[in-house]
Amino acid sequence: MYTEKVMEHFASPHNVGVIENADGVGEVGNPVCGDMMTFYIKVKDGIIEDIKYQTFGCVAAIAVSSQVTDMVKGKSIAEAKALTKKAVAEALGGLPKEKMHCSNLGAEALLEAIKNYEASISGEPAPAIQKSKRPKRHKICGSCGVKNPITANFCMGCGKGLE
Amino acid sequence: MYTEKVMEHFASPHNVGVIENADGVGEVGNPVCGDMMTFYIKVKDGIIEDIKYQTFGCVAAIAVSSQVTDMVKGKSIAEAKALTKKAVAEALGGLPKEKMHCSNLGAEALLEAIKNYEASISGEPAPAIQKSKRPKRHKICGSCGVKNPITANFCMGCGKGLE
Amino acid sequence: MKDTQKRIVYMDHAAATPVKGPVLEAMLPYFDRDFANPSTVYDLGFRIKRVMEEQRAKVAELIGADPEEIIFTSSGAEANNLAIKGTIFSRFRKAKRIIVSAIEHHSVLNSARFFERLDYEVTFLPVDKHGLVDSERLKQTLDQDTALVSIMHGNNEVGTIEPIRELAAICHEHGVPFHTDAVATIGSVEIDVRDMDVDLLSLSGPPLGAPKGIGALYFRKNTRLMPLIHGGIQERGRRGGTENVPGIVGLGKAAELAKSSLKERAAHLRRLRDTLITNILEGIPHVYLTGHPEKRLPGHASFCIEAIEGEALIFMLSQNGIYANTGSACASKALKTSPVLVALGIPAALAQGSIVFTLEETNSLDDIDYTMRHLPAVVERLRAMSPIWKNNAPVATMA
Amino acid sequence: MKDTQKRIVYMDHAAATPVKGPVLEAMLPYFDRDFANPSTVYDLGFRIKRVMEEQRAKVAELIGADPEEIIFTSSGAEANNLAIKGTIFSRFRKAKRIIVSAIEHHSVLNSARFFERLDYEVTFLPVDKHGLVDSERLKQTLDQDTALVSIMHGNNEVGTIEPIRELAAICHEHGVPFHTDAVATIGSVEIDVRDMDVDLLSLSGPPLGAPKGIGALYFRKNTRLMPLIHGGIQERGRRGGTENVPGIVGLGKAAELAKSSLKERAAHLRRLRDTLITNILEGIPHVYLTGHPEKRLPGHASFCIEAIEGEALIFMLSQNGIYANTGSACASKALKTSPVLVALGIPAALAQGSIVFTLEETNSLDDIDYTMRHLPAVVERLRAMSPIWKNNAPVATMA
Ligand SMILES: Cc1ncc(COP(=O)(O)O)c(C=O)c1O
Ligand SMILES: Cc1ncc(COP(=O)(O)O)c(C=O)c1O
Ligand code: FES
Ligand code: FES
Repeated sequence: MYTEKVMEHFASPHNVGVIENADGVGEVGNPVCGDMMTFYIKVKDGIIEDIKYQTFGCVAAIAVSSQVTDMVKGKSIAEAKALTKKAVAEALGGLPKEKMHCSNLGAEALLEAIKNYEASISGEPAPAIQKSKRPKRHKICGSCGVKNPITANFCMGCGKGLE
Repeated sequence: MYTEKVMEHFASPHNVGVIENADGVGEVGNPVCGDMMTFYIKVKDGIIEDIKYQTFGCVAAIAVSSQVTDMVKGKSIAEAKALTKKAVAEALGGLPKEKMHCSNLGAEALLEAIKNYEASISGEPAPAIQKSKRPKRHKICGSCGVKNPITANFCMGCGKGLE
Repeated sequence: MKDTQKRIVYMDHAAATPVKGPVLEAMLPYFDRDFANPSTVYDLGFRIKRVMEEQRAKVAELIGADPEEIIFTSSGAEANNLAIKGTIFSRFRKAKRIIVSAIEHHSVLNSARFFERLDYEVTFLPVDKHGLVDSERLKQTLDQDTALVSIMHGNNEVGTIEPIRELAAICHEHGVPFHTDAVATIGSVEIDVRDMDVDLLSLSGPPLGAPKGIGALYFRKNTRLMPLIHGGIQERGRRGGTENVPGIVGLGKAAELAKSSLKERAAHLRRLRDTLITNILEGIPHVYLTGHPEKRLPGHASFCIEAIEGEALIFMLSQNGIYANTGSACASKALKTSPVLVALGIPAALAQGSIVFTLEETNSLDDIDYTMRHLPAVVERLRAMSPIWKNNAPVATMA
Repeated sequence: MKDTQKRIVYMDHAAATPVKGPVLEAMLPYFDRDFANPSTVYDLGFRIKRVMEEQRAKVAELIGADPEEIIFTSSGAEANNLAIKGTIFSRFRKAKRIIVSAIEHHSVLNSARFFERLDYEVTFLPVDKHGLVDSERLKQTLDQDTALVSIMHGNNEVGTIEPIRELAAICHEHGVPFHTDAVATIGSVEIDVRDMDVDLLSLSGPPLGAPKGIGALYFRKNTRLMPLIHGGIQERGRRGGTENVPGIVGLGKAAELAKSSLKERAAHLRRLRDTLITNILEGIPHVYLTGHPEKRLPGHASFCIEAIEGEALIFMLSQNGIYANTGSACASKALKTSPVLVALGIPAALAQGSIVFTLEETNSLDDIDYTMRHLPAVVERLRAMSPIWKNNAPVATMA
């Protein structure tokens, strides 16, 4: 299912961790939905000097995170911005179809970190992290009004199907 | 599926054949439907002195015929008349459920032969063999009017289902 | 040659075929060693998943399909049920006629008839005396309201091979999907689903030397198909239940073997078949070949023998070590003549004398010889006790 | 102890179980030696037929049924589909509600939902936080219009055992037929269909050490049941297709073994399970047991581990030779949290850390030891890279 390359990254992921006093922090995903990735970058002279991440997610998500850091560490912000999920997946020798979104998460988290860095140096307040992307956390049952987990297929209160 | 006893009879059936100038002949079944049994008896002093049969039918039918002759040869007409299909099946150590009707055929053919014999000694014309029991030979298709074999599930002419 | 030890000449391969040695060997590790569930997220499972997909590719290759067009099933019957019910339910009540030939296998006939109670109309296409479906009749019958046409590739009881390419083309002209049951042809007749241009095709493991309990359905990419067995994501959502991995490995191996040996195998079977047919028609009076004289399965020889009954005949032959089949009414649980024989217009009394030989690679000319040493005598014995056989002829000629 | 050679500790028996030695041995002759079709009219076939009926009796005996109440299927999923679709179609549209619990296997859930498009209403009975179906709710929901209720005996993901006798009794008070899926309980929990008073009960081969590709449905005498796989007269008209004889022999043998060893086996499994549960709950912080603490399958231990994701967890464990399962969203093809965990009210983030151990006779206390030598470290490693794990605790307690 996973390529050798994915397995390698998963077995010993590179650059795991937190950068205290990072120049930029990007967070995507949401633990309520299960996946979450946080990237930390240290930038000097437009170059990503250091990069670290934390990932709450699957094998692919961890390998992607590790791969992303490998690909942009020491690169310019411009180069890092140009990183696509496709490039990440390719560098990993491919990903199973249903896992492609994990490589998306990686590219997005990096971009968020860069945006956060750019906002901070331009003196603007850092944009609220991914507010707009935060998904709904509940499904309200149309029959009985009970709040249900977003993943529910039927109402926990009355048992009716939820769409 | 079949008992030892059935197999024995089938392997070497007793009393197969025709009695020329029989005192009574009984025929049941119909080749159009697949099964047919003919019994011939020779009677003396109310005793079945000789009995033979011909059978167009399955393993059970052949074993039944053979068993019936064994059971009534040398017996009185009265005793022979009392023979039931159940007794025949039991003598054979039982028959598969769907083959019970074959033992019926045997008892019936014997009875027909006895009736035929009784009619002849009473001077009455022998009853037409099993006329009333002769089943329909065809199904007429309600849609196109074509005559179909009695076993057809659908019309040979137009393809419509037949009931 | 004197037969001291009881010799077995098995010629009922349409009913059952032994699993081939290399097939069983290929399967064995998957029972207790490589037993993981292919849907699991760890290496043991991935490995099985990969093996399974390799088998899918082999089955696909045998019939010229793409691997993702193959769904594994538990039998030919399940494949037929899935084809028919899956197609009809996927567009439920969009069109309400199902057309099948009058000589389909029970699994097709009864799947179609199941929809009668759901307000569908099932039309049975008649066949000619050789068992060939009338393509003109199909053209006349097809209409806007037709949801599916199912006509088998080869018939297992009379051996006739239908002109599938032509029949499928007629259906496609009207935009109607076409299914064919290839259980009887798989492995001995060349099948290319692209060339035949069929939308669905059923096959089964045993005719290939794979075990009972495995079959497959080909469905053309993008064909709509409701699962028959609902469940999880197995078979890409089209068939639930843990996959029968050993069976699938067996089917894959058997498909591979069949692919490489098809031509020789067919030639061998044809030779045996033709010898058997000639010998029987010449060696026994009042016997008729059933099905098509030329367009027939390579290993299939079927007859009706006048004035005797098939169950008794098969039974007596088996006592001589010879194994064949019959469509006689007495041999069926329902005591009904085989609907296939009826559809060919064979009178019921003659149909009683049905006998069907289905040959395999493992049969030889010696087997035919052996058969011819016993069959005529057995027929004679049964005729001698038949009330409808007199003076070496049937009482009334019924054919 | 140093692990020089890679040790395998397999604890995912709900997903797949190796075929038992004596079971495989019993099956082997039926692939290539005793291969005849049980429906044939000659001795080779009768013999197989007899063997098949012996197996049916063994399966019946394991669950206290009569042999003629057993239908062989190709899997537990097929048995579930047959139970639900067979019951509903046999009285089509006489009553139009189907009630199932919210934690049924996909094969039950999706069989029921299949009828939504045929104008049926499917009601999902909620469960409490331990996974127990609320019998009061069942009483409230049952009505004249209910065609069938299906509630599983044991749940394969959280291990909870439902009070089937009580639930069936409620249904019968209303004259509603009751089906239970016993795939998870068969062989480790005692089952007596008369005592439980169920109308239909599904089981599967693999949990008993029989191969994949075989299962069975118990249906109470005189229950109306439309075939799922239409065909000929096999299984007394209730399931078409040539019978999977080797599989059936395997199931029969496995049922016989299960019957004789059930008590010891359950005791052994309970001992292992309880040790594993205690060790994990005590050895790893922020871990929750899922399912019922007492009313659970003897060999089933399931947890949610905070701040980590199950697929990564299972994968990393497998690199240490330890094999378990997870209901995490990331591990599913559809990327959805297991509906069972959702139904128990477990928040999605916590459900991500799902891990399920299903044990077998072949597991030992050593296996548990081995697991405890690796699991805590693996969890720690994953938590160390988790953004929602700080200062040895989850960022926000979500349970
Ligand atoms: C509770 C339950 N029901 C049904 C099934 C389906 O069984 P099978 O995979 O044999 O089709 C499973 C399989 O894991 C199960 O756990
Ligand atoms: C033409 C044809 N179709 C379908 C089937 C059913 O196949 P299976 O027995 O594998 O279910 C058969 C079986 O003999 C067959 O001959
Ligand atoms: S004679 Fe037809 S079943 Fe016995
Ligand atoms: S993080 Fe959920 S699928 Fe990859």
